[in-house]
Amino acid sequence: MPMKFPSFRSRREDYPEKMWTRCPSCEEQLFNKQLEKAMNVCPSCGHHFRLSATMRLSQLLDDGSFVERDPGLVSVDPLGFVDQKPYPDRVAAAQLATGLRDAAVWGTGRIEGMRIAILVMDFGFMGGSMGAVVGEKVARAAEGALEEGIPLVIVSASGGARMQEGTLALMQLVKTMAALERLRAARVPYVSVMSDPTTGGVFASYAAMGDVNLAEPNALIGFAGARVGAGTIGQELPPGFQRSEFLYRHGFVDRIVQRADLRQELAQVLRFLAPTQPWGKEAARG
Amino acid sequence: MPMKFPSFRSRREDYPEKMWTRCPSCEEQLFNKQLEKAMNVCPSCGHHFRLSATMRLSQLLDDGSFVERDPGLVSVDPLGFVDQKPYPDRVAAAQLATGLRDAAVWGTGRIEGMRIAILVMDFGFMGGSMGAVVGEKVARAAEGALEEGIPLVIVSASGGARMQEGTLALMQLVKTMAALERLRAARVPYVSVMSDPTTGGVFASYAAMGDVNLAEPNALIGFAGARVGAGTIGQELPPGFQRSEFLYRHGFVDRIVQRADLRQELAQVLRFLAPTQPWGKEAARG
Amino acid sequence: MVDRILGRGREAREGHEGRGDQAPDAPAADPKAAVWARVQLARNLRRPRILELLAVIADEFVELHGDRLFGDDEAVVAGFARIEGRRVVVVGQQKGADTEENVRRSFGMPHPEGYRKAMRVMELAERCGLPVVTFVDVPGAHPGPESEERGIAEAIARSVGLMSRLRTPIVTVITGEGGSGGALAIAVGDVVLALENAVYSVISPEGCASILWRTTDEAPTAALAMRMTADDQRALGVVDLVIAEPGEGAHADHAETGRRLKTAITEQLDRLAAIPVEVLVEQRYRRYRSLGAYAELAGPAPTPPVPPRGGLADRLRGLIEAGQRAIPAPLPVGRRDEPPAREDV
Amino acid sequence: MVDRILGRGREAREGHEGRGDQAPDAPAADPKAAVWARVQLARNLRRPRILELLAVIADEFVELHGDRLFGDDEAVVAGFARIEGRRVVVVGQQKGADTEENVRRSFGMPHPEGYRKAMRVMELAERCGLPVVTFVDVPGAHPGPESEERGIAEAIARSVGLMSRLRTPIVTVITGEGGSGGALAIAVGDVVLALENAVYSVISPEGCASILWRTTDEAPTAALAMRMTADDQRALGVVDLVIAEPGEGAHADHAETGRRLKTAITEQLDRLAAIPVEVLVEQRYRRYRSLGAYAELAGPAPTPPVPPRGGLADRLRGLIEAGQRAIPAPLPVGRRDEPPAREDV
Ligand SMILES: [Zn+2]
Ligand SMILES: [Zn+2]
Repeated sequence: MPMKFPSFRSRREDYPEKMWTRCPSCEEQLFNKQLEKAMNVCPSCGHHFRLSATMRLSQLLDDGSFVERDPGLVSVDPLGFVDQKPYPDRVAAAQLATGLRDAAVWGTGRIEGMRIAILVMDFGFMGGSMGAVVGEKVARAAEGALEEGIPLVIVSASGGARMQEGTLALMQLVKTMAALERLRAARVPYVSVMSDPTTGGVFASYAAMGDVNLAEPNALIGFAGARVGAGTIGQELPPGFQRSEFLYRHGFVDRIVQRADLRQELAQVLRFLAPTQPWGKEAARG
Repeated sequence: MPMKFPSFRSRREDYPEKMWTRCPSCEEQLFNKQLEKAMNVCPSCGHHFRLSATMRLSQLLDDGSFVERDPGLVSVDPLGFVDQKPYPDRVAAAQLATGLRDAAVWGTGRIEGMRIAILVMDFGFMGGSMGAVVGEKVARAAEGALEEGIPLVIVSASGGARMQEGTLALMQLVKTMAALERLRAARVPYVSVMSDPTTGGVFASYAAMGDVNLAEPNALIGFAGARVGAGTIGQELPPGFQRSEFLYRHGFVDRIVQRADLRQELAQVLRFLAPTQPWGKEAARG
Repeated sequence: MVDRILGRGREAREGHEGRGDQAPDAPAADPKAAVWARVQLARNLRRPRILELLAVIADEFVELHGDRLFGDDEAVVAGFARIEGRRVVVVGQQKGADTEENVRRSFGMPHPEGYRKAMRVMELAERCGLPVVTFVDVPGAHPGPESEERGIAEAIARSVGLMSRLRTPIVTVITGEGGSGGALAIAVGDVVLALENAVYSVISPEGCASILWRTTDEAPTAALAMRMTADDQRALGVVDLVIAEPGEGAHADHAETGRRLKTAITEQLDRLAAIPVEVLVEQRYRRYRSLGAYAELAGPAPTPPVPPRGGLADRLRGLIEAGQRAIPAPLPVGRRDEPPAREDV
Repeated sequence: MVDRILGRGREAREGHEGRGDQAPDAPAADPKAAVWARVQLARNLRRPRILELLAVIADEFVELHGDRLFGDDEAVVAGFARIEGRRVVVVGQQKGADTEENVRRSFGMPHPEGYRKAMRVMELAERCGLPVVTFVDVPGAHPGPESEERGIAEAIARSVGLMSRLRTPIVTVITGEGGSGGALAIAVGDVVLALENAVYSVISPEGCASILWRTTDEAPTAALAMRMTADDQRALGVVDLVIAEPGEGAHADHAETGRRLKTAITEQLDRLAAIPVEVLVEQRYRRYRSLGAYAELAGPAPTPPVPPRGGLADRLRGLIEAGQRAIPAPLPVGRRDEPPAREDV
């Protein structure tokens, strides 16, 4: 299978640095350095910009604690899928643009000293779509957490299943849920964090099923696309439809957490969830 | 505790025989013999009259198969409860009127040859209210079904918990549910049949929780009294509120079954529920 | 004849009027007034509920929201708390401090989704091995049509069943109004505590009076008859331990009330933590299995013999074979069609 | 480099166009038209669904209703059935025969309560030790706002999770349109059968075309690209066995279609009944664990190093200690705020 993998250059070379970013919510012009210091949250209106996988990991984990696992997983093209360009070209472009091999990164790390398994998604990689690589990484993260007896945290950011892998992408819903069911049966905690957006098949599998579900404010969270929903049914959408606060009101999100508080609150929840008896395949926790 | 128990005379002596009964639904005058032949269902409009415990057992079970268990359980007066008359006097009057010792009868029997544990309630005994005797009988029926490994059937007809026993009546919700949870854990089937009326604490415990829930047509089934509900909240009640068909539409009743079909349909459901492997404490089924 | 529990009932009737004089505005001489004063104290709007009590009791509290099915019912509060270093899951009903909050919290009357949230969080407690502490104060489950539509009875039944078998310790505190099934749904425990002025009943005194006395004016009479005070409930065995309230009552001193509760709760948590979970669950089963008073007579079965089945063919056969079998007349059907006493539970 | 599943994908691409000529109105020479003809067959309104098939297959059928939470969704049919003497639990989507019935059944598009009913009945099957047979034919879960409000995603996720661990055999048949998550929610099985003209896809061809080609006119192109026919799905390993349809297709001969399905289902039931349940559940886990094609490269971690945490203090410390750590710039934030491709799955 011929596929060129990009060299992983510093992304400074790929993107000319802009000094300013316009907030899509309040339209304020924001100095990038300032935005970055504010964890990519608009200091003026609180709009939560999307985060890259590495930014997310750096914001959540103790410095230097992250060890990536299974970095070598890459997508192939089981269907020979071509739309306006071939699927492998889309993957290659996304790799080039993000410096990632696919839309999820998983590994182990520490949060306020607690060892956890963590998987974060990157919307920048083909809309965070879930193909076999994302599904495989979620399953391995769950199996890794089970093996080591440490909690699992997943930060979702995804438009759903990756169409270019057809029903094999759909089957990742089963793969991930089956692994999570084993984690639950072994009483190993799992916390789901939903960021903007968490939709389609990712919401309809692991993202919805945390022991505790956290969400960032105003994130788009839903199953059916608003276009599909409104178009098919011809109904007006309720206000705030498919936003974090809507999901919270309807009972599917435990807490809406500002990004600035996320690390601390996640750690707090994990401290409560940590079983009083050892669990998982080993009780060994470092 | 001084309490007089009635002698159990034939009820023909207590009630002068009437020839006719007026249907409360279609107002037709019905010849009693005709009504009885029709299983106490109005031949003109299908109104299901309430049944005594013995009539219910005779309609459901194979002839001569019923063996009553724990017939000696009788209510006492733990609170010394007196309203317009003392509780023991109310009990004695109900015993006299019905020929029963309390509002439930349980035992073993056969339905189309299958051995089951069965408990039936009698609304004629203080509105079928659940005090310690009814709770104890339900628990013993569940424990008996578990012990012998035979399905449990309960036919409810009750206005709820018996106020005159205070919170001790309320505690029967726990007693009955705890016994049913053990039955479920042992994979012994339980079918709930709701007849008119099944309300209050009986609906909020065992009646709602069958593996399969059957209901007779147009039975009153609900938790809060319509007076309480409407009075407290000041809302208009939806049409058909708290009737079998309402409960069916809202997902709490599997099937609405005409009385004429109940025996056959119950047997059919029980044949499906019978586990493929032996269950309960013994696999012995006669 | 066996009379298993009656002794406790007798005790309730005879022993425990003595504390009535602690209730303000109630001369000890009039037991009806004394009980009614306690009902008023239990319903006092300034009485501390789960959130006010956690503010005193808990070092840390993380509320969890939603039933993962339909909504988040703010009449029920649930979450993680730390009580003197002990991690627990807490559940309780919550009223509002003002009208706006009361509307949001349905005046503290939970809908089915409130109990389903409680169940979800209690199941989480079981998985994590955390004990559960519940704070009970509710006039009753929400009695509106939407509550019925979404299965309030199913939710109560399921929650009671879940708590009866939950494989982790459960400490329940009746802090205010223990109103019937809406209270019981979160009040099944290994140990049931009650604040001194709490009440617990199978139906509201007003509801009881309106059914049995045909007027709500007799609510104090019904309250006395139902023996709904904490002390009476302890005598009946429904409550295990009564915790004295400071001064004029819990409403007047949240801090001291919380401190006393905290001492009692931590004692119970530590006691229960020492019991193996299998033993704990079996003891809990026995606790509820033995509640309720009845007698058991020896002698012949009193239930009238069951007649043959009522199908037309059978019935005809029955008539033909008359004399061979005794066919008692059915009860007159008319009187079985009276409206039921609907307010029960 | 490991390329685990790719072989199946290749097979799908090369081997299985041959049967396209069975589809009427579709010249074998044009694979796009052939696939599109099958999509039309799969959607044929006269195609037999669970109730029509049970009429042929089952000796006995008792429908069960309601999710015990909110309602009874008639877009999902569930109950007990007897198939040549074998007791099973059946679940399937059902459309209506006319407009009135279609409205009642939401045109066969289930709301959350439909899947919650299915879960309840499948858990009952597990308790009774009855195998589960599911009949899948659905354009997709109901996409309306009430469906979202009541948690359609949660219902699908939970049902998929439940089926992945259910301790009883599951035979799934894709009989018509296998539409994405709404199909999958009842389509996780030990063995997945498909009728010859059934289709199975991650998104409707129209939805796929509108996202990737920006026009629904390209739906046939998308249908071909997604390889959604039963044969292609078998080649991918998603479907295990394809069952030939009689004559012009299942819609034209319900009886013969049912007979063929019955033979296939009973064969599978008997095969699965011989497998110990522990082995069965482990094999099911492995089945889904291995679906999906990827490669695994050796070599250094490619993900950019994780910068230190972004809190202000940390950030300042980071700036002060510059040079000691590599702090890559975050991705330009603007492009992360494009609208997502919402119609996925
Ligand atoms: Zn802004
Ligand atoms: Zn009539």
